[in-house]
Amino acid sequence: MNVSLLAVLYLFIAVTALVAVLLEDLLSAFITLSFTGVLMATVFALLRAPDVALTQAIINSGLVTSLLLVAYSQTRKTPHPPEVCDECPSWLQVKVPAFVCSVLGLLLFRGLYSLAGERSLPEASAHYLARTLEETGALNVVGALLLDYRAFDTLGETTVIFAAVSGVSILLSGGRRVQSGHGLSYIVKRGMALLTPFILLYAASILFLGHLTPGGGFPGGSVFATVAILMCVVYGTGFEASRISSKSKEILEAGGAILFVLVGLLGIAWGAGFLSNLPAPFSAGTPGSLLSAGNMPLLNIAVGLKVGAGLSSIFYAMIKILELEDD
Amino acid sequence: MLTASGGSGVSAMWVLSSILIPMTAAFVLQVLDYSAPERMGRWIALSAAAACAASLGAAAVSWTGMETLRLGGWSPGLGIVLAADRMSAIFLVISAVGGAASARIALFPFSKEQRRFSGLFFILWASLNGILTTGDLFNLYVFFEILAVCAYVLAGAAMTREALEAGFKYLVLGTVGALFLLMGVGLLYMGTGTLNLALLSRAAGAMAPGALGAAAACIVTGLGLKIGMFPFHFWLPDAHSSASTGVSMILSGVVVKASFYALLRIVFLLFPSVPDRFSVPDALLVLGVLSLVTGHLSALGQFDVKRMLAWSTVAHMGYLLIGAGCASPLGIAGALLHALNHGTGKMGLFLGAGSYASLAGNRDWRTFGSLGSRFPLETAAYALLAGSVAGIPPLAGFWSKWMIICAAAEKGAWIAALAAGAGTVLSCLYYVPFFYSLYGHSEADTDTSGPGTPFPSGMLLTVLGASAVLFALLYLVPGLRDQFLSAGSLIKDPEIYRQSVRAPIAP
Amino acid sequence: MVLMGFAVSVFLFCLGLFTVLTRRSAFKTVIGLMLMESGVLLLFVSWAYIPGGGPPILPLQGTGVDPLPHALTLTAIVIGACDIALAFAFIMKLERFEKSVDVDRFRRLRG
Amino acid sequence: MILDVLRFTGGICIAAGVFFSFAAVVAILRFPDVFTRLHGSSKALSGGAILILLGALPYTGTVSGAMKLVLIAAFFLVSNPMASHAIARAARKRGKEENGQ
Repeated sequence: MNVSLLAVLYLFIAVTALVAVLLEDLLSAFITLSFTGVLMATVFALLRAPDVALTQAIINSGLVTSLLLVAYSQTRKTPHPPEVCDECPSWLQVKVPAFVCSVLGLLLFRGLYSLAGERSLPEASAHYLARTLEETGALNVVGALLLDYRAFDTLGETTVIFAAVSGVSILLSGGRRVQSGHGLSYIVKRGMALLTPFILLYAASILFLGHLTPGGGFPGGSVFATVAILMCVVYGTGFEASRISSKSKEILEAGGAILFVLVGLLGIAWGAGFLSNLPAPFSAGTPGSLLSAGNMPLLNIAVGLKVGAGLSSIFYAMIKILELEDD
Repeated sequence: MLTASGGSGVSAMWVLSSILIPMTAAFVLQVLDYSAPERMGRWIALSAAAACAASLGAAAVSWTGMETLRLGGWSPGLGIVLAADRMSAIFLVISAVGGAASARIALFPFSKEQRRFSGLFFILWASLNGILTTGDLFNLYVFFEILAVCAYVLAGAAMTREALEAGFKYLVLGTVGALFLLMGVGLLYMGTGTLNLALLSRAAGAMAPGALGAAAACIVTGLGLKIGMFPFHFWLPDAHSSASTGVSMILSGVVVKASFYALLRIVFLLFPSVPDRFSVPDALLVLGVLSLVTGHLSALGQFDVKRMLAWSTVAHMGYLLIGAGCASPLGIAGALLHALNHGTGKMGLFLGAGSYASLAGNRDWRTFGSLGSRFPLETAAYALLAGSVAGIPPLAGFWSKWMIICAAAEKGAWIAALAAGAGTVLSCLYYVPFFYSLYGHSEADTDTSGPGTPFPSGMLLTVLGASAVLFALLYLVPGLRDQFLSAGSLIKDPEIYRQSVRAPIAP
Repeated sequence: MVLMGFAVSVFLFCLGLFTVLTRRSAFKTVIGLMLMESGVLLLFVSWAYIPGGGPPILPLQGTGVDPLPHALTLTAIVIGACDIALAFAFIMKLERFEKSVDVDRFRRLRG
Repeated sequence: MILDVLRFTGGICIAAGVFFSFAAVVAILRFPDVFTRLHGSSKALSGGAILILLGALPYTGTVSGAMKLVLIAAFFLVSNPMASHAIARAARKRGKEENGQ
């Protein structure tokens, strides 16, 4: 582990974050922020967290940035306000918040400082590392944690996505989609056609091999959503929507969630408890093969369906032109 | 061998089903909407009934004793455990009653636009039950996020400018709160190496004091933002008053109570009061007094009836915090009982406020004139509810308030006891003019409804009004009061909860 | 080195909070939320690192890093993305009403 | 022996790649308008990135690792010109619109 490299990356993270806050121009701030996201993904990879690095790179610096840009371009006609309030006294606007934040920072750092020291694995984590293969049949410990040991959290997480998709489409209902049939130029379209199969293959590989290698339902599904967004950018807004309608996206999304619950209920049906994996007779399979680790591939598919359909629905709901009745 | 022991019995399945039934209902309704749109109303009614039954069932099984369920069969140190005891049962009752009552108002009569709305409502309900029954700190954070996402949207879904503004404020502050909570969860995990609440409770004492203090500050800030505690209260009146009636009912009646449950549970498991030192419950006591005073004083000047009620919710969260801050079985039992009384009472008040507002055509109570004499029965029920929430002696709310005041006096916190007593006077100062104008002494009469219009949801309001009288029995019947006191002492000294986890990692 | 990670994550968290408290543009508020989230994520992952540990993929050579914070971080990333998408939806809808993304103008509700 | 030579060559490739990337940064900072900046950045960046990837080849140690690097390089070759092309067209379109007003 290269400590000096890590130090440089940390420094850059702090600097880019500060710049993103201080920049007046919002567009530049967004780009700087997505750079912070990429740097963080690099740091995660260096800190031996490949799953987190993958998800951070795809979701936080990819998808969230594209949503940022959509929201910005939808509202760019309105003048953006000055950075801070002019009329208000500066002590209220800057000094008091700055004081509160520094006190909080000191308090937090003092607490963290007392925890830093000789670091050893907690008992439970040592158990996960030692016995994941035996207890779940998976090779990716983080995947096993997400889909077996703590699968209930993942059910909750998919529910958050479900709620967010419903929420965005409730809030942005009444908009209308502008059909632009043109998209970008021929070169880009051809290039995209060349690349799409590979991107889809990549998405499928991190989705289906989530129990063996870093990845799984969340990053895999997000790459599928990214393909939908790219299609929309390159071929025009009507292209992807004409192939997979928003209705079928909704059904796919709800279907993913229902599949997750059904797999969980199968465990009860076998008398082994909700979301049980190997105790309910799901086969552990040969370690390292595609169909191993019991119900984890199924759950990965369920999560992938949900995340892919959900995040692309959010994107498509946001690119609609909003209109008020009284406009 | 595997560390799986399977589900522990049928009774624990009730606890799981209280989460799963509403959650699955939301997913299935989305699909059903395409296959059988004309029957949606019936399906929603069926799901609401099932969810209510499951919540009540979970409350019934966890009232008698501690129910734990190992999800996926993993032992508590490894996986997630659901754990519900008597305190969960009390709040599960609030969730069942509140969920059913506000589903009745928010989802019916069913129209096409409401299909996503109904999905969010059921997810909200599922997450409430999840918060009340989970035994895992990170799982609690996940359920809080589900709850929050649904609540932001439901608060903003009225789609008026005010509702959107309130929703956005709620979202920003709620997310900040959630991140503080996550920070606190992280600190606790770092200090102890576990996320299970019972195991954390055993190990937290050995944490470095600086880290434990930072974690306590983060968690109290995060949950304080969610319940509208004093310095973080300003989003609450906006969000609770701009939403539609049914949503206001569940937000004010149940959602803040569930957050309060989490605060109570975490504080007494992890940061118990230390004699002769300023500890977390003492901080809650101080903040509770401040919330109470702020809430009541701000409610005084309000002419928008829903806003007045929302400010009163801030004040009543103050009562709950004072009860918890006393850190005695009596105080906690008072807080539990008051949560129940205020939950049903405030739901009835919001329901009636919505009905009056729809009859009068606006929400300014000065224009409600003559509605009181037109609907004597409903207004009488409304008066009972207001009296109960304000704390007028023979009604339910008075007794729970009395317990809190007694606990504060017992602890020697005279200022808190005095403030709680003065709260009743202050409440009367805003409820009395309200009823005065309701009985036809208003400045302007703008009754826009025709003479034959019935009172919207009058039946439900009457039932809730009756509960304001009946719940007084919970205090007056000694057997029932002792049950609440025992729940209080279970929370104060959570030895049973701690012992619920016997085998942390090994089978 | 773990202290370095702590320092940066606390810095990000507090900078984000400062941004939420002071900036007027609603987009800057969202940037603040994203920074706060990044701070917490970095805290979890930098805590999970153990010198000499390999990534938590079996079979391990030697010891591995703590996998549990990684799983928690993944969950937090996805939840954070949902919150932020919802924030954008609110901003876009409010902008139609208010013709502004100035949070100072989203303060009509008072008292 | 052969590996040492290869590694040495790889080192030179990486150094050249770093130089190209540095040149791209200078180009973005110093050049006056969108098109010249784009020219500088896209040319130098695809060159720089591919050189670095090729230079890393001898250090991977496994065939599958090397294959991945080659694939990434191929990806760069397809996607980078495509992106630059799209940016240039968008910039030209925006410029036309502004002139037309």
